[in-house]
Amino acid sequence: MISITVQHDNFDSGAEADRLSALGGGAISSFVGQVRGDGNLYALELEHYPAMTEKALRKIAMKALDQWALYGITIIHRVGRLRVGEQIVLVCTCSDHRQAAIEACSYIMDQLKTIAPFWKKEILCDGSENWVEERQSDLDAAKSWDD
Amino acid sequence: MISITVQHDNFDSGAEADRLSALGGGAISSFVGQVRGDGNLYALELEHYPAMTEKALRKIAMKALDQWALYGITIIHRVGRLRVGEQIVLVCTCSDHRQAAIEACSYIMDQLKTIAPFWKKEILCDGSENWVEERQSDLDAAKSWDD
Amino acid sequence: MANQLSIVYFSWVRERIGRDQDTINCPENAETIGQLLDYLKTKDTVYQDLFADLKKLRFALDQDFVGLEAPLGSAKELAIFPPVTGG
Amino acid sequence: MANQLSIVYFSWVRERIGRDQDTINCPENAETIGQLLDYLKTKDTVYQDLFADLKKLRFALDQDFVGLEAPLGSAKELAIFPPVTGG
Repeated sequence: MISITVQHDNFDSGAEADRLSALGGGAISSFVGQVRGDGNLYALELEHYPAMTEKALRKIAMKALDQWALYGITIIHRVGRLRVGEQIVLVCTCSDHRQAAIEACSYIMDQLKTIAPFWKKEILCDGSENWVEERQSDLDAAKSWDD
Repeated sequence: MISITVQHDNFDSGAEADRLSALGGGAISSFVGQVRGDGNLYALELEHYPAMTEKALRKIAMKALDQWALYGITIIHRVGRLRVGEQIVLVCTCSDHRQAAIEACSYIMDQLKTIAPFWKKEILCDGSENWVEERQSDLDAAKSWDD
Repeated sequence: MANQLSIVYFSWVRERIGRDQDTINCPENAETIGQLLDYLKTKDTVYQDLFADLKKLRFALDQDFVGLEAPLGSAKELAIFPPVTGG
Repeated sequence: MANQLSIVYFSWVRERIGRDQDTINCPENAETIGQLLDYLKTKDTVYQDLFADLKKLRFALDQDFVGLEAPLGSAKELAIFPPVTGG
Protein backbone atom coordinates (compact mmCIF):
# COMPACT_ATOMS: atom_id res chain seq x y z
CA MET A 1 0.00 0.00 0.00
CA ILE A 2 1.32 3.38 -1.01
CA SER A 3 0.39 6.53 0.89
CA ILE A 4 1.55 9.86 -0.52
CA THR A 5 0.75 13.21 1.06
CA VAL A 6 1.85 16.74 0.24
CA GLN A 7 0.82 19.18 2.96
CA HIS A 8 1.91 22.28 4.79
CA ASP A 9 1.11 20.87 8.23
CA ASN A 10 3.64 19.04 10.34
CA PHE A 11 3.50 15.25 10.78
CA ASP A 12 4.16 12.78 13.59
CA SER A 13 6.75 10.32 12.28
CA GLY A 14 6.09 7.80 15.06
CA ALA A 15 2.34 7.76 14.43
CA GLU A 16 2.97 7.35 10.70
CA ALA A 17 5.34 4.44 11.36
CA ASP A 18 2.75 2.81 13.63
CA ARG A 19 0.03 3.21 11.00
CA LEU A 20 2.24 1.72 8.30
CA SER A 21 3.46 -1.17 10.42
CA ALA A 22 -0.14 -2.24 11.03
CA LEU A 23 -0.05 -3.52 7.41
CA GLY A 24 2.34 -6.31 8.45
CA GLY A 25 6.06 -7.01 8.59
CA GLY A 26 8.31 -6.56 11.56
CA ALA A 27 10.87 -4.16 10.07
CA ILE A 28 10.06 -0.48 9.78
CA SER A 29 12.58 2.00 8.40
CA SER A 30 11.96 5.74 8.57
CA PHE A 31 13.82 8.74 7.30
CA VAL A 32 13.03 12.32 8.29
CA GLY A 33 14.62 15.35 6.65
CA GLN A 34 14.56 18.61 8.55
CA VAL A 35 15.40 22.23 7.77
CA ARG A 36 19.05 22.47 8.72
CA GLY A 37 20.32 25.94 9.56
CA ASP A 38 23.79 27.39 9.94
CA GLY A 39 22.70 30.48 11.83
CA ASN A 40 22.11 32.63 8.75
CA LEU A 41 19.07 30.68 7.61
CA TYR A 42 15.69 31.92 8.78
CA ALA A 43 13.41 29.56 6.88
CA LEU A 44 12.91 27.59 3.70
CA GLU A 45 10.09 28.24 1.26
CA LEU A 46 9.10 24.99 -0.43
CA GLU A 47 7.31 25.12 -3.78
CA HIS A 48 6.07 22.19 -5.82
CA TYR A 49 4.28 21.33 -9.06
CA PRO A 50 0.96 20.05 -7.71
CA ALA A 51 -0.23 18.33 -10.89
CA MET A 52 3.00 16.34 -11.10
CA THR A 53 4.10 15.76 -7.52
CA GLU A 54 1.95 12.80 -6.58
CA LYS A 55 2.53 11.17 -9.97
CA ALA A 56 6.30 11.48 -9.57
CA LEU A 57 6.30 10.20 -5.99
CA ARG A 58 3.99 7.31 -6.87
CA LYS A 59 6.31 6.28 -9.69
CA ILE A 60 9.23 6.17 -7.26
CA ALA A 61 7.19 4.17 -4.74
CA MET A 62 6.07 1.69 -7.42
CA LYS A 63 9.67 1.12 -8.46
CA ALA A 64 10.59 0.46 -4.83
CA LEU A 65 7.74 -2.07 -4.58
CA ASP A 66 9.13 -3.80 -7.68
CA GLN A 67 12.57 -4.15 -6.13
CA TRP A 68 11.87 -4.98 -2.50
CA ALA A 69 9.25 -7.08 -0.70
CA LEU A 70 7.41 -4.32 1.13
CA TYR A 71 4.04 -4.21 2.89
CA GLY A 72 3.76 -0.48 2.42
CA ILE A 73 5.36 2.87 1.79
CA THR A 74 4.45 6.24 3.31
CA ILE A 75 5.79 9.46 1.83
CA ILE A 76 4.92 12.85 3.32
CA HIS A 77 6.44 16.04 1.94
CA ARG A 78 5.70 19.46 3.35
CA VAL A 79 5.44 22.66 1.30
CA GLY A 80 5.23 26.35 2.13
CA ARG A 81 7.36 28.18 4.65
CA LEU A 82 9.28 25.97 7.10
CA ARG A 83 11.48 27.33 9.86
CA VAL A 84 14.89 25.96 10.87
CA GLY A 85 14.46 22.68 12.72
CA GLU A 86 11.08 21.88 11.20
CA GLN A 87 10.45 18.58 9.47
CA ILE A 88 10.33 18.61 5.66
CA VAL A 89 9.97 15.04 4.51
CA LEU A 90 9.17 11.57 5.82
CA VAL A 91 9.76 8.29 4.03
CA CYS A 92 8.69 5.16 5.86
CA THR A 93 8.86 1.57 4.61
CA CYS A 94 7.70 -1.68 6.11
CA SER A 95 8.91 -5.20 5.33
CA ASP A 96 9.61 -8.61 6.85
CA HIS A 97 13.33 -7.93 6.47
CA ARG A 98 15.29 -5.00 7.80
CA GLN A 99 17.64 -4.76 4.81
CA ALA A 100 14.66 -4.51 2.44
CA ALA A 101 13.00 -1.81 4.55
CA ILE A 102 16.21 0.21 4.97
CA GLU A 103 17.36 -0.07 1.36
CA ALA A 104 13.94 0.84 -0.01
CA CYS A 105 13.78 3.86 2.30
CA SER A 106 17.22 4.98 1.15
CA TYR A 107 16.31 4.41 -2.52
CA ILE A 108 13.10 6.42 -2.26
CA MET A 109 14.90 9.36 -0.63
CA ASP A 110 17.63 9.32 -3.29
CA GLN A 111 15.10 9.27 -6.13
CA LEU A 112 12.88 11.89 -4.47
CA LYS A 113 15.85 14.27 -4.26
CA THR A 114 16.36 14.18 -8.02
CA ILE A 115 12.97 13.59 -9.68
CA ALA A 116 10.20 14.83 -7.38
CA PRO A 117 9.15 18.37 -8.43
CA PHE A 118 9.95 20.36 -5.28
CA TRP A 119 12.09 23.48 -5.08
CA LYS A 120 13.59 25.09 -2.00
CA LYS A 121 14.20 28.79 -1.58
CA GLU A 122 16.32 29.92 1.35
CA ILE A 123 15.09 32.93 3.31
CA LEU A 124 18.10 34.30 5.16
CA CYS A 125 18.01 36.25 8.41
CA ASP A 126 18.93 39.48 6.58
CA GLY A 127 15.83 39.09 4.41
CA SER A 128 17.65 38.04 1.26
CA GLU A 129 16.47 35.00 -0.66
CA ASN A 130 18.05 32.44 -2.92
CA TRP A 131 16.98 29.29 -4.64
CA VAL A 132 18.85 26.17 -3.58
CA GLU A 133 20.84 24.55 -6.40
CA GLU A 134 20.97 20.87 -7.17
CA ARG A 135 23.93 18.99 -5.71
CA GLN A 136 26.13 16.60 -7.64
CA SER A 137 26.17 14.26 -4.62
CA ASP A 138 22.38 13.87 -4.90
CA LEU A 139 22.62 13.07 -8.61
CA ASP A 140 25.36 10.53 -7.90
CA ALA A 141 23.32 8.93 -5.12
CA ALA A 142 20.27 8.55 -7.35
CA LYS A 143 22.38 7.06 -10.16
CA SER A 144 24.07 4.60 -7.82
CA TRP A 145 20.87 2.49 -7.80
CA ASP A 146 20.88 1.97 -11.57
CA ASP A 147 23.15 -1.06 -11.70
CA MET B 1 25.78 11.74 22.08
CA ILE B 2 24.91 8.12 22.70
CA SER B 3 21.71 7.12 24.48
CA ILE B 4 21.22 3.45 25.29
CA THR B 5 18.19 2.09 27.11
CA VAL B 6 17.08 -1.43 27.93
CA GLN B 7 13.55 -1.50 29.29
CA HIS B 8 10.35 -3.51 29.31
CA ASP B 9 8.13 -0.53 28.59
CA ASN B 10 7.16 0.50 25.10
CA PHE B 11 8.70 3.57 23.42
CA ASP B 12 7.50 6.33 21.09
CA SER B 13 9.78 6.24 18.06
CA GLY B 14 8.67 9.69 16.85
CA ALA B 15 9.36 11.32 20.21
CA GLU B 16 12.77 9.64 20.35
CA ALA B 17 13.60 10.88 16.85
CA ASP B 18 12.53 14.41 17.84
CA ARG B 19 14.68 14.31 20.97
CA LEU B 20 17.69 13.06 19.01
CA SER B 21 17.29 15.55 16.17
CA ALA B 22 17.41 18.42 18.66
CA LEU B 23 21.16 17.69 18.84
CA GLY B 24 21.60 19.00 15.30
CA GLY B 25 21.71 17.71 11.73
CA GLY B 26 18.85 17.59 9.30
CA ALA B 27 18.86 13.86 8.51
CA ILE B 28 17.28 11.41 10.94
CA SER B 29 17.14 7.70 10.20
CA SER B 30 15.13 5.34 12.37
CA PHE B 31 14.66 1.61 12.39
CA VAL B 32 12.03 -0.18 14.46
CA GLY B 33 11.87 -3.95 14.81
CA GLN B 34 8.58 -5.48 15.89
CA VAL B 35 7.40 -8.93 16.97
CA ARG B 36 6.36 -10.51 13.69
CA GLY B 37 3.82 -13.32 13.95
CA ASP B 38 2.68 -15.98 11.50
CA GLY B 39 -0.50 -16.86 13.38
CA ASN B 40 1.10 -19.53 15.58
CA LEU B 41 3.16 -17.08 17.59
CA TYR B 42 1.62 -15.76 20.79
CA ALA B 43 4.54 -13.73 22.15
CA LEU B 44 8.29 -13.47 22.44
CA GLU B 45 10.14 -13.63 25.72
CA LEU B 46 13.27 -11.49 25.53
CA GLU B 47 16.14 -12.19 27.90
CA HIS B 48 19.42 -10.31 28.13
CA TYR B 49 22.71 -10.25 30.04
CA PRO B 50 22.29 -7.02 32.01
CA ALA B 51 25.94 -6.57 33.01
CA MET B 52 27.04 -6.83 29.39
CA THR B 53 24.20 -5.35 27.33
CA GLU B 54 24.95 -1.66 27.66
CA LYS B 55 28.68 -2.27 27.22
CA ALA B 56 28.07 -4.22 24.00
CA LEU B 57 25.63 -1.66 22.59
CA ARG B 58 27.90 1.24 23.50
CA LYS B 59 30.80 -0.44 21.70
CA ILE B 60 28.66 -0.73 18.56
CA ALA B 61 27.57 2.90 18.83
CA MET B 62 31.17 4.10 19.32
CA LYS B 63 32.23 2.23 16.19
CA ALA B 64 29.41 3.90 14.27
CA LEU B 65 30.55 7.32 15.54
CA ASP B 66 34.05 6.49 14.26
CA GLN B 67 32.78 5.71 10.78
CA TRP B 68 30.08 8.33 10.17
CA ALA B 69 29.67 11.99 11.08
CA LEU B 70 26.75 11.70 13.50
CA TYR B 71 25.29 14.11 16.05
CA GLY B 72 23.82 11.30 18.07
CA ILE B 73 22.62 7.72 18.34
CA THR B 74 19.65 6.38 20.28
CA ILE B 75 19.26 2.67 20.91
CA ILE B 76 16.29 1.27 22.84
CA HIS B 77 15.83 -2.47 23.27
CA ARG B 78 12.91 -3.98 25.10
CA VAL B 79 13.07 -7.13 27.24
CA GLY B 80 10.50 -9.37 28.87
CA ARG B 81 7.33 -10.67 27.27
CA LEU B 82 6.27 -8.91 24.08
CA ARG B 83 3.13 -9.78 22.13
CA VAL B 84 2.85 -10.02 18.35
CA GLY B 85 2.94 -6.55 16.81
CA GLU B 86 4.75 -4.94 19.75
CA GLN B 87 7.93 -2.97 19.20
CA ILE B 88 11.20 -4.65 20.21
CA VAL B 89 14.01 -2.37 19.18
CA LEU B 90 14.65 1.20 18.02
CA VAL B 91 17.83 2.51 16.45
CA CYS B 92 17.86 6.19 15.54
CA THR B 93 20.74 8.19 14.08
CA CYS B 94 21.13 11.85 13.27
CA SER B 95 23.53 13.49 10.83
CA ASP B 96 23.91 16.33 8.34
CA HIS B 97 23.78 13.77 5.53
CA ARG B 98 21.10 11.23 4.84
CA GLN B 99 23.47 8.53 3.61
CA ALA B 100 25.49 8.78 6.83
CA ALA B 101 22.37 8.58 9.00
CA ILE B 102 20.88 5.66 7.04
CA GLU B 103 24.11 3.66 6.74
CA ALA B 104 24.94 4.10 10.43
CA CYS B 105 21.43 2.98 11.40
CA SER B 106 21.76 -0.09 9.19
CA TYR B 107 25.24 -0.85 10.57
CA ILE B 108 24.10 -0.61 14.18
CA MET B 109 21.16 -2.96 13.56
CA ASP B 110 23.38 -5.50 11.80
CA GLN B 111 25.94 -5.45 14.62
CA LEU B 112 23.26 -5.53 17.31
CA LYS B 113 21.78 -8.68 15.78
CA THR B 114 25.05 -10.56 16.17
CA ILE B 115 26.89 -9.19 19.21
CA ALA B 116 24.37 -7.66 21.64
CA PRO B 117 23.50 -10.21 24.34
CA PHE B 118 19.78 -10.67 23.83
CA TRP B 119 17.95 -13.95 23.32
CA LYS B 120 14.44 -14.52 22.04
CA LYS B 121 12.18 -17.35 23.06
CA GLU B 122 9.02 -17.94 21.07
CA ILE B 123 5.85 -18.66 23.01
CA LEU B 124 3.47 -20.36 20.61
CA CYS B 125 -0.31 -20.28 20.81
CA ASP B 126 -0.41 -23.96 21.86
CA GLY B 127 1.76 -23.08 24.88
CA SER B 128 4.96 -24.64 23.57
CA GLU B 129 8.19 -22.67 23.67
CA ASN B 130 11.38 -22.60 21.68
CA TRP B 131 14.49 -20.50 21.60
CA VAL B 132 15.10 -18.67 18.35
CA GLU B 133 18.28 -19.76 16.56
CA GLU B 134 20.80 -17.46 14.96
CA ARG B 135 20.41 -16.90 11.25
CA GLN B 136 23.21 -17.10 8.72
CA SER B 137 21.79 -14.03 6.94
CA ASP B 138 22.34 -11.98 10.11
CA LEU B 139 25.94 -13.16 10.38
CA ASP B 140 26.52 -12.36 6.71
CA ALA B 141 24.99 -8.89 7.12
CA ALA B 142 27.21 -8.07 10.10
CA LYS B 143 30.31 -9.32 8.26
CA SER B 144 29.48 -7.28 5.16
CA TRP B 145 30.62 -4.11 6.97
CA ASP B 146 34.14 -5.44 7.58
CA ASP B 147 35.67 -4.43 4.28
CA MET C 1 -6.04 23.86 -36.04
CA ALA C 2 -2.96 24.52 -33.94
CA ASN C 3 -2.61 22.59 -30.68
CA GLN C 4 -3.17 24.66 -27.56
CA LEU C 5 -0.48 24.16 -24.94
CA SER C 6 -0.21 25.40 -21.37
CA ILE C 7 3.30 26.27 -20.27
CA VAL C 8 3.79 26.30 -16.50
CA TYR C 9 6.82 27.72 -14.70
CA PHE C 10 8.30 26.96 -11.28
CA SER C 11 10.96 28.26 -8.92
CA TRP C 12 13.25 30.95 -10.35
CA VAL C 13 11.94 30.26 -13.86
CA ARG C 14 8.52 31.48 -12.70
CA GLU C 15 10.10 34.49 -11.00
CA ARG C 16 12.16 35.36 -14.06
CA ILE C 17 9.19 35.03 -16.45
CA GLY C 18 6.99 36.92 -14.01
CA ARG C 19 4.02 34.61 -14.53
CA ASP C 20 2.85 31.18 -13.33
CA GLN C 21 1.81 30.06 -16.77
CA ASP C 22 1.06 30.89 -20.38
CA THR C 23 -1.26 29.36 -22.92
CA ILE C 24 0.04 29.29 -26.47
CA ASN C 25 -0.95 27.95 -29.84
CA CYS C 26 1.78 25.58 -30.92
CA PRO C 27 3.06 26.37 -34.38
CA GLU C 28 2.70 23.49 -36.86
CA ASN C 29 6.45 23.26 -37.42
CA ALA C 30 7.33 22.89 -33.72
CA GLU C 31 7.35 19.13 -33.36
CA THR C 32 9.73 18.79 -30.42
CA ILE C 33 10.29 20.72 -27.21
CA GLY C 34 13.55 22.06 -28.61
CA GLN C 35 11.77 23.41 -31.68
CA LEU C 36 9.08 24.99 -29.50
CA LEU C 37 11.73 26.76 -27.42
CA ASP C 38 13.27 28.13 -30.62
CA TYR C 39 9.85 29.45 -31.60
CA LEU C 40 9.30 31.04 -28.17
CA LYS C 41 12.67 32.81 -28.38
CA THR C 42 11.41 34.63 -31.48
CA LYS C 43 8.36 35.86 -29.55
CA ASP C 44 9.83 37.38 -26.39
CA THR C 45 13.29 38.39 -25.21
CA VAL C 46 12.62 36.95 -21.74
CA TYR C 47 12.67 33.52 -23.41
CA GLN C 48 15.92 34.36 -25.15
CA ASP C 49 17.53 35.01 -21.79
CA LEU C 50 15.92 32.02 -20.13
CA PHE C 51 16.81 29.52 -22.85
CA ALA C 52 20.38 30.81 -23.27
CA ASP C 53 21.66 28.04 -20.98
CA LEU C 54 19.42 25.01 -21.34
CA LYS C 55 21.61 22.94 -19.02
CA LYS C 56 20.04 24.82 -16.12
CA LEU C 57 16.50 23.83 -17.10
CA ARG C 58 14.38 20.73 -16.88
CA PHE C 59 11.17 19.97 -18.79
CA ALA C 60 8.08 17.88 -18.10
CA LEU C 61 5.42 17.15 -20.69
CA ASP C 62 2.05 16.26 -19.23
CA GLN C 63 3.83 15.75 -15.89
CA ASP C 64 6.57 13.42 -17.11
CA PHE C 65 10.24 14.44 -17.36
CA VAL C 66 11.33 14.71 -20.99
CA GLY C 67 14.36 15.83 -22.98
CA LEU C 68 14.55 18.53 -25.64
CA GLU C 69 14.08 16.02 -28.43
CA ALA C 70 10.73 14.81 -27.06
CA PRO C 71 7.84 15.18 -29.51
CA LEU C 72 5.12 17.53 -28.32
CA GLY C 73 2.42 15.29 -29.83
CA SER C 74 -0.95 16.23 -28.41
CA ALA C 75 0.39 17.14 -24.99
CA LYS C 76 -1.62 19.64 -22.96
CA GLU C 77 0.98 20.94 -20.51
CA LEU C 78 4.66 21.73 -20.71
CA ALA C 79 6.45 22.57 -17.46
CA ILE C 80 9.75 24.46 -17.39
CA PHE C 81 11.75 24.57 -14.18
CA PRO C 82 15.23 24.28 -12.69
CA PRO C 83 16.57 20.97 -11.32
CA VAL C 84 14.49 19.85 -8.35
CA THR C 85 15.77 20.38 -4.80
CA GLY C 86 13.18 18.78 -2.52
CA GLY C 87 13.60 16.29 0.28
CA MET D 1 44.95 -18.99 46.38
CA ALA D 2 42.79 -20.07 43.50
CA ASN D 3 40.93 -17.40 41.57
CA GLN D 4 37.18 -17.23 42.23
CA LEU D 5 35.09 -17.06 39.08
CA SER D 6 31.39 -16.51 38.59
CA ILE D 7 29.90 -18.43 35.70
CA VAL D 8 26.62 -17.01 34.41
CA TYR D 9 24.26 -18.76 32.00
CA PHE D 10 21.66 -17.41 29.59
CA SER D 11 18.87 -18.65 27.32
CA TRP D 12 18.70 -22.43 26.88
CA VAL D 13 22.09 -22.83 28.52
CA ARG D 14 20.59 -21.49 31.74
CA GLU D 15 17.55 -23.73 31.34
CA ARG D 16 19.70 -26.80 30.65
CA ILE D 17 22.00 -26.15 33.63
CA GLY D 18 19.00 -25.32 35.80
CA ARG D 19 20.70 -22.35 37.46
CA ASP D 20 21.45 -18.69 36.65
CA GLN D 21 25.00 -18.90 37.85
CA ASP D 22 27.73 -20.75 39.70
CA THR D 23 30.76 -19.60 41.60
CA ILE D 24 33.81 -21.79 41.29
CA ASN D 25 37.42 -21.81 42.34
CA CYS D 26 39.48 -21.91 39.17
CA PRO D 27 42.03 -24.72 39.24
CA GLU D 28 45.63 -23.53 38.84
CA ASN D 29 46.11 -25.51 35.63
CA ALA D 30 43.10 -24.03 33.84
CA GLU D 31 44.67 -21.10 32.05
CA THR D 32 42.25 -20.70 29.17
CA ILE D 33 38.49 -20.98 28.80
CA GLY D 34 38.90 -24.23 26.90
CA GLN D 35 40.92 -25.72 29.78
CA LEU D 36 38.33 -24.54 32.29
CA LEU D 37 35.55 -26.25 30.31
CA ASP D 38 37.59 -29.49 30.35
CA TYR D 39 37.86 -29.17 34.12
CA LEU D 40 34.11 -28.51 34.49
CA LYS D 41 33.31 -31.62 32.42
CA THR D 42 35.07 -33.71 35.06
CA LYS D 43 32.87 -32.22 37.79
CA ASP D 44 29.34 -32.66 36.45
CA THR D 45 27.72 -34.64 33.63
CA VAL D 46 25.47 -31.65 32.75
CA TYR D 47 28.64 -29.92 31.56
CA GLN D 48 29.65 -32.94 29.54
CA ASP D 49 26.36 -32.73 27.65
CA LEU D 50 26.49 -28.96 27.33
CA PHE D 51 30.06 -28.80 26.08
CA ALA D 52 29.70 -31.73 23.67
CA ASP D 53 29.08 -29.30 20.80
CA LEU D 54 30.98 -26.09 21.47
CA LYS D 55 29.99 -24.61 18.11
CA LYS D 56 26.57 -23.93 19.63
CA LEU D 57 28.02 -21.85 22.46
CA ARG D 58 29.46 -18.38 22.87
CA PHE D 59 31.59 -17.06 25.72
CA ALA D 60 32.12 -13.67 27.31
CA LEU D 61 34.82 -12.95 29.86
CA ASP D 62 34.10 -9.94 32.04
CA GLN D 63 31.43 -8.93 29.50
CA ASP D 64 33.57 -9.17 26.38
CA PHE D 65 33.17 -11.87 23.74
CA VAL D 66 36.13 -14.27 23.75
CA GLY D 67 37.19 -17.51 22.09
CA LEU D 68 38.10 -20.81 23.77
CA GLU D 69 41.80 -19.98 23.70
CA ALA D 70 41.32 -16.78 25.74
CA PRO D 71 43.35 -16.70 28.97
CA LEU D 72 41.22 -16.52 32.10
CA GLY D 73 43.72 -14.18 33.75
CA SER D 74 42.14 -12.54 36.76
CA ALA D 75 38.66 -12.33 35.19
CA LYS D 76 35.72 -12.26 37.59
CA GLU D 77 32.86 -13.43 35.36
CA LEU D 78 32.52 -15.97 32.59
CA ALA D 79 29.24 -16.01 30.66
CA ILE D 80 28.15 -19.03 28.63
CA PHE D 81 25.25 -18.67 26.21
CA PRO D 82 24.02 -19.55 22.73
CA PRO D 83 24.47 -17.16 19.78
CA VAL D 84 22.53 -13.98 20.39
CA THR D 85 19.17 -13.41 18.71
CA GLY D 86 18.08 -9.90 19.70
CA GLY D 87 16.90 -7.00 17.57
